[in-house]
Amino acid sequence: MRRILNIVALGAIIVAGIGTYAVNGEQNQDDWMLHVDSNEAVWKNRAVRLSATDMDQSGQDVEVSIEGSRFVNGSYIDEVMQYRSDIGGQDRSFARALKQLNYAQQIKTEDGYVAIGQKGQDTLVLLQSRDGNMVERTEFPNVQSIVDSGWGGMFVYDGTVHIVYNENYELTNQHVAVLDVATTTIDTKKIERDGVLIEYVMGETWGFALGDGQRTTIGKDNRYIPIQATRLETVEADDGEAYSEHMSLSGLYVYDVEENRVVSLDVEQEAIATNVFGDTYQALLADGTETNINLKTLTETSRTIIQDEVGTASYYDGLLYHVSPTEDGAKVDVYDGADLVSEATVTGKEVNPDSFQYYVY
Amino acid sequence: MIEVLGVKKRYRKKQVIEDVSFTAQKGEITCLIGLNGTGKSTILKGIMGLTPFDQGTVLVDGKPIDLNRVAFVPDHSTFPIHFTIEQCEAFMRDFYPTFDPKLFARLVDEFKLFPEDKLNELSKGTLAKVNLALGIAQDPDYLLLDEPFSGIDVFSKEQIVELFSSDLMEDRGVLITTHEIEDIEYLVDKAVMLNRGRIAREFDVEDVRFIHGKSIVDVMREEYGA
Amino acid sequence: MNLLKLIGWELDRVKKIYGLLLGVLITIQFGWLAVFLWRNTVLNEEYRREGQSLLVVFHSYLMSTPYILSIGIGLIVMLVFSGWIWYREFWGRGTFMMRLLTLPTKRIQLFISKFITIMMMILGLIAVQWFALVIEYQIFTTWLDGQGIRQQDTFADIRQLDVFSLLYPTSFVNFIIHVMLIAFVVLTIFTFVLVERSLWQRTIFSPLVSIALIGGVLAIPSTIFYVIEQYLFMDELALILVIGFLFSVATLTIIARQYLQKKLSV
Amino acid sequence: MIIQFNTRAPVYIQVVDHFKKKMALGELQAGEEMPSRRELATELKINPNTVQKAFKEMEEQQLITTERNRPSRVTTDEHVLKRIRTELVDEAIAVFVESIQELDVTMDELVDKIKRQYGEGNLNDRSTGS
Repeated sequence: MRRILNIVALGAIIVAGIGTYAVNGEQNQDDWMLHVDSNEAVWKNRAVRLSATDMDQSGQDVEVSIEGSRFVNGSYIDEVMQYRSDIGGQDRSFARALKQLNYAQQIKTEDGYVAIGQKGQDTLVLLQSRDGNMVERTEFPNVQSIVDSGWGGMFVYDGTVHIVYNENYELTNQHVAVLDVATTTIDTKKIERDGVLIEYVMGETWGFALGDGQRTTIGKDNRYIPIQATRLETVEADDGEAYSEHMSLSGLYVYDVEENRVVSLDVEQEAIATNVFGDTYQALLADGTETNINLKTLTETSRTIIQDEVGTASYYDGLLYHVSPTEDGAKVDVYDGADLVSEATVTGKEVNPDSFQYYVY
Repeated sequence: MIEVLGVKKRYRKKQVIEDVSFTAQKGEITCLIGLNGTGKSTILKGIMGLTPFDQGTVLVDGKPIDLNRVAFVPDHSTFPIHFTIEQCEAFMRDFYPTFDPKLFARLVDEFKLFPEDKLNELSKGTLAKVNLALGIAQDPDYLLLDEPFSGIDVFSKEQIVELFSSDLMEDRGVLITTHEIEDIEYLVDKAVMLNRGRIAREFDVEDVRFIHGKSIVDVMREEYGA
Repeated sequence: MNLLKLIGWELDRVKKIYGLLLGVLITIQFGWLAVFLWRNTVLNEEYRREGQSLLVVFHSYLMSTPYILSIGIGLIVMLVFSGWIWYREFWGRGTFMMRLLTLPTKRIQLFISKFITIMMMILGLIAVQWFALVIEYQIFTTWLDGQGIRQQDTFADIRQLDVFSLLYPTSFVNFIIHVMLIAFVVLTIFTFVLVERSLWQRTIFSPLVSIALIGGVLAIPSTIFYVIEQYLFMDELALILVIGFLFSVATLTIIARQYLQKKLSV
Repeated sequence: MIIQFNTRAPVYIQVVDHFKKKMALGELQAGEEMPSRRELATELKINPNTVQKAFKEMEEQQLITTERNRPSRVTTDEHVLKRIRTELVDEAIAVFVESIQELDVTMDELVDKIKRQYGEGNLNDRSTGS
């Protein structure tokens, strides 16, 4: 019997040690709370993620939604459950097909999902699916030059898929590839550049991201394609070496498919949030005004939405979620077009609020 | 009784036990005789389940072996060498419900052992006595001894031999393996001779003396052609 | 009851070495702490003379060779001991193993008692390491405050450091999952030993055969996983992983039990 | 009491003969208690079963009697004791004769030697009258 004391002794050490770790290790996340004052429907599958900015707060991101609050990277089990609930039962075959391609990119048009990806070293694959279930697959063999180069993004114009790519990864050597599904051939044309280059096409998502299944639908014959523009600048490094670095340009830019050149929309201010749907390119500017650009005629209309200071904002399902920090957390206003459709507040207990950043997901 | 029925065992290439069957009665001392390395220990270990037989079955009193009722004393210690005799006894008391401390104390006294000695401080003879004491103190129905006398000093041998004729061994089934029969010629009831992996002879020792006037050694000489 | 006694005896036999191991690890860690603090104190004096101020980070104390070395030693010793806890019984012509195998208890209890012993020793190490960390941090901060040296990171941040995020993940559920993985490694080593010790009389290649058998068993779930991994999404993959894990655990346990009951040979 | 056993004859018979001699020589008086089986086995360092067998043999030859779980006793029947004596003497003579025959000694010479041998023998140690 005396030997059983060994178990008790070691057992005590374990319980004490692991116990103290478990107790103080556990960050308690329900300090945070999302309170929606009106129109909860808008918040159905939205969440506000908080991440600590300064150092003395342990870097444990928290996500609050109308269902409650949870750790962003909680336990493996939480993560899997969260992933499962985010995606829901929505059909996965399109995404599954996409998963097997490298560097896959996809957009959603009125005709359904369109995606491109790389297979092997020299084949480009086009996937099209109306409902996400039936997937048509077209392979474009021996297009080494396109596959083995930087992809700037894709768009659909008069029913055919176009890819912006930088031949052997040189930003100054940008082309547009036009995919001819019937003949499975691709012809390309160089983009005449006048100093402004395409960093990437707006509105498409990388990878097989299933997350936001209800992504906005983009028109399939917009003449003008919204892009993030960039410029090559030579920079003097301190050791005298000059190298060129590309700087993203603020302001709004589009690519004119017919003229095959980049057009600036001479908007000086920085775009806080952008959204592309149908034939509209929507952007919330730093001064609180929202401009809507028609992607067929390039006509602009704008209206002021936010009077006071603009915090962070993002578009979801055509709605604008605007976050502005307050003393005990943050306030989120939701706009549908110009009118305010919902207000919500995020509050935290005895936490100094300004040491947190807030993103709406 | 212990029944060994149609047992076979192969070590790597050698078929050590071809086909062995024999019995050992409770209350009798049976001696399994065979030259060195002919599988005597393997048979004992097989009976105890320490080494699986390739084929054949072992029954004790008609049932598979009940380790509460059978004790095994191999020719080397079965406890870590840094254990003291006291620790060995404590271990036995912890796990063998039938272990009899009084019986063990009597054996310790008879063998003049010192409980606080460590096993690695003991001579081979003393170690054999400790092993035997631990086995007997289990108060088993059957006691299996593997070469209890090999390589131990004369005095220890004498003490052990005396044990077999004492009340401690009465109505227990004892199965001994040895290849030196002289020490226990008068102790054995039944002899089982192993040769080339088979049971060559199985006989009641007193009958053979009565009928053929032969001692066990004589029969061994005949069987193994010394 | 027998199980508790068996564990009691296993721990009894390993007490001294385990104590020694803990002692060595603690001496290394606290010794290094002393050196680290001393060095920085001296450095701080120099900085002060030049009018600058020194910033010291707990992180750099932890993420240093001596500290990682001490954890490495603990890990290796426990890995080796997972095998040795069996092999020492076969030492010297299989002495104690004979005693264990002829105990009037179910043989599976031998397996369970040794398994629990190892797991308790591992958890003991993790527990002591946690105490060490807490104390080290206290000493670290009080000493540096005393010296007026600026510090940066918090105790909570050690969670992000790679080895500590494994040992002390933010969520306790993850901790339990990590412990289960450690248990799986121990199970694999146990199975290897039992298979090897069952075949050693039959073939001199028993270790190879044993590795092949266990490798084969574990290859099945891993190849399946490797093949279908590209078609599945995170939640489906998680499910497959769990199934594969359970399959492997079940198979290894069956093999271990089978060899322990029927084939083990002394 | 030490018996020099011979490994070729059944041990239990040698034990029985040993007791017969003792009874014949009067070292064991009629009706005297026999040693217990266990004592005898330990003393003679032989298998207790053999001692058991010897006792059973002696009972069959009515040399001893055993009532339920009381120690056995030497028989008090004079005839039996006499018989044992003559048996032992005849046996000894048979063995003697067998070994002498090979040496083809004449009867007279033999008788003469025995008388002298037996006479001398008598003088120096035999004390028992017969």
